[in-house]
Amino acid sequence: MMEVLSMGGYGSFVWSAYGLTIIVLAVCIIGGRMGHTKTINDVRRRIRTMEVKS
Amino acid sequence: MNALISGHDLCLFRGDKCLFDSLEFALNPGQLLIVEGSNGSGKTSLLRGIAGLLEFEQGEIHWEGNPLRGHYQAFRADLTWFAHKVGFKDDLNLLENLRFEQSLHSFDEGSVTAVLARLGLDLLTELPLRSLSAGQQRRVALARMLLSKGRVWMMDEPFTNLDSAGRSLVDAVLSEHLANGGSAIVATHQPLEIVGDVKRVSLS
Amino acid sequence: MWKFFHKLASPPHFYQFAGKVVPWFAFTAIACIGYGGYAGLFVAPADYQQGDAFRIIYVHVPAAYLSMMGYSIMAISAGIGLIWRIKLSHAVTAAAAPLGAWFTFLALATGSIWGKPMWGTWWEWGDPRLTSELLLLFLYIGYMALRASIDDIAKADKASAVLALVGAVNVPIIHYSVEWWSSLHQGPTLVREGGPGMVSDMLYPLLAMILGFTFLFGALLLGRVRTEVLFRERRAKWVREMLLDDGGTT
Amino acid sequence: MTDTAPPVPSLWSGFIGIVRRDILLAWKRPGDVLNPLFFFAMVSTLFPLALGPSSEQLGSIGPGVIWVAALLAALLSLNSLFVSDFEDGSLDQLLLSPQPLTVLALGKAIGHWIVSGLPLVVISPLIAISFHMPDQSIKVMAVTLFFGTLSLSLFGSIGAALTVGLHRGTALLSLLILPLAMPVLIFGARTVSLSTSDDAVSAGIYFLAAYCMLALTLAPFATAAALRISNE
Repeated sequence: MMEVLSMGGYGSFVWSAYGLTIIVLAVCIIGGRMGHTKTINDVRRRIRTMEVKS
Repeated sequence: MNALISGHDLCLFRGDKCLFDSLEFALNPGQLLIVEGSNGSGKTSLLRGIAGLLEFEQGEIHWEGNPLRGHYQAFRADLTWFAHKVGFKDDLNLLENLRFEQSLHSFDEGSVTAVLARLGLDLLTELPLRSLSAGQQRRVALARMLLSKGRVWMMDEPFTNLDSAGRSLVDAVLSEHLANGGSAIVATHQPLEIVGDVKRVSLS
Repeated sequence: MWKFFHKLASPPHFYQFAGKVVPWFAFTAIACIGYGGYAGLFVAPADYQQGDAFRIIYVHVPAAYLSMMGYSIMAISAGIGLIWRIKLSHAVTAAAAPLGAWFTFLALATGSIWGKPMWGTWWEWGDPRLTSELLLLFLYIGYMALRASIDDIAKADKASAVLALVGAVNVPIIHYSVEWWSSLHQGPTLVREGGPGMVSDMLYPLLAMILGFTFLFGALLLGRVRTEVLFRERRAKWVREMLLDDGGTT
Repeated sequence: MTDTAPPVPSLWSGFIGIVRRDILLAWKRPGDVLNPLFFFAMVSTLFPLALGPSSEQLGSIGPGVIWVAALLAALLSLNSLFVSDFEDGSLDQLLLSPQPLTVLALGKAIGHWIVSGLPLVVISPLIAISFHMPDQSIKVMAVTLFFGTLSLSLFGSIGAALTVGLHRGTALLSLLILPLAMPVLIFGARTVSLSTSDDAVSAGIYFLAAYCMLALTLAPFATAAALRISNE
């Protein structure tokens, strides 16, 4: 198992590249989701305040 | 005979605030349209929209019956714009500025000296505009109106920085323009003593 | 057919349609990337020249491909937005920019990580691909900087759309001039990257990864466009109805 | 007052009008012309001071230094291209004139090039001599700078038009324009350094000329669109 992980000596490069990919994809996915829920809450709060005013 | 310029169902937002909605107006030759309203009510934006400097949220402007979008050139050949900013270069003197203006609009050169004399600018032609007073600079902008052959004048707050003599000059010039069959749209919150066919649009 | 696109251009329809499509894209993406990633790392034979270091191409190539696709999507939607004045396509351009920038950064990073074992340096000026990828990142940054500096949304849309189109005209020119530039001095022999010459065991995972990344990009893009549309249409009636009655975070 | 639209002056008079006005403005305010030139000269003299006087080293870095200095000097003078028109209202007059805005935008860019690009080309031989560059590459330097500065002025006018309304547009302008200026820099500097070792230079010059034609034809349309958008 260990020699598979070592990737013929280039393990550190291969895994760091894949790790970075996972990080960037996670940032895009989570960022997107959080942005969406934040916008929904902001818009809903804005509508509620407009309702209260009018 | 349809109107020279007409606006149909105009609507404009500034941020979340709706300045005006489903606004209609029509301007015939020889007519003056006064746009009234307090500061910030969108008078300038309406004028800039009609002239094509900004786009309305909705609605259309018609020039001589057909929609303006697409053939602006004929409209702009007839349009002369007078706004808060003078529209001339401060470093150039009056004659240099007017010579540049001639490359944009067609002028009748013959009357340049007469117009400058009437506006009291004939002695100041060598000075860069920077050294003229605010009132004199407004008269320079008036010179552009008088010299241009455009049938439509659009003026935004023509009375700022003008003394009473200047004010009466604007009234006289505007009345003459209307008498010659020209038309004008003026945005102002001050009263205008104009003789002739006047319409009003008020933006609350 | 045309009616479909016409309906799609109206925000409420787009919002619902995108909402339904995103899960499918995401599911396909996960399947493709799962297969491609596993096969690329463990099944595909090692490259005779680079050994196992070549497996980095399974992330580098899709990222580089998406960085280019991202910019072309931006250019096309900018053009549509300017010519036919469709607000929705400006929302697509606005949403695609950060994603494209992230994938360009990813392509750059994985490219330099991959370059270290082969060329011995993290940054090899001799490789024209890395350099044009960097310039593409500058184009993305320029786009986002312009958009961030204009407050009014409609004005920011149109101004940045002009920039996206001007940038799009320049991308091939930049690419060509960097190629010419690097061919002047004899850079290290470049490794032929992918392409039909590869053994099918190596090639299929790569195709799967590219497909998976594309679907992922599609899902992320549609998600961000929905957010953008929701923000832009916050004054609209359909948003009020949708958000007040069911209270769900669809 | 006739009832038809008054005649519109010819395109050429519009184009020449704006070019003459900008040159006249530059004549009346020499600082705007000379500052970028002094900047160009000073930046070019920084490098020999920093890297030491050995002539063959200077010869090899000369083309790159001169080209980067010319690029930065052109950028320096670009961001004020439309700002003065925007502030004194003459931009509104330009947009509302019957002359097509594309022709006026081309006039502004050519005016800027005559005022900032050409002087760079004229004094570049002096700087090249101080870098001990051989004669033929001084000529090639002048030719590449001629096309390069013209393309810079044209693409730069798009950036200037996009950032005219923004009050802190200067840094943003170079951020927008530098990626577009890279092909010009690449071909310019490399062609001149090729000419120092008297390799074939025609390829680079042809590319610069072609890029310049592309800029001449496409940039004014983008500048006109950008002006209408930022002047809203």
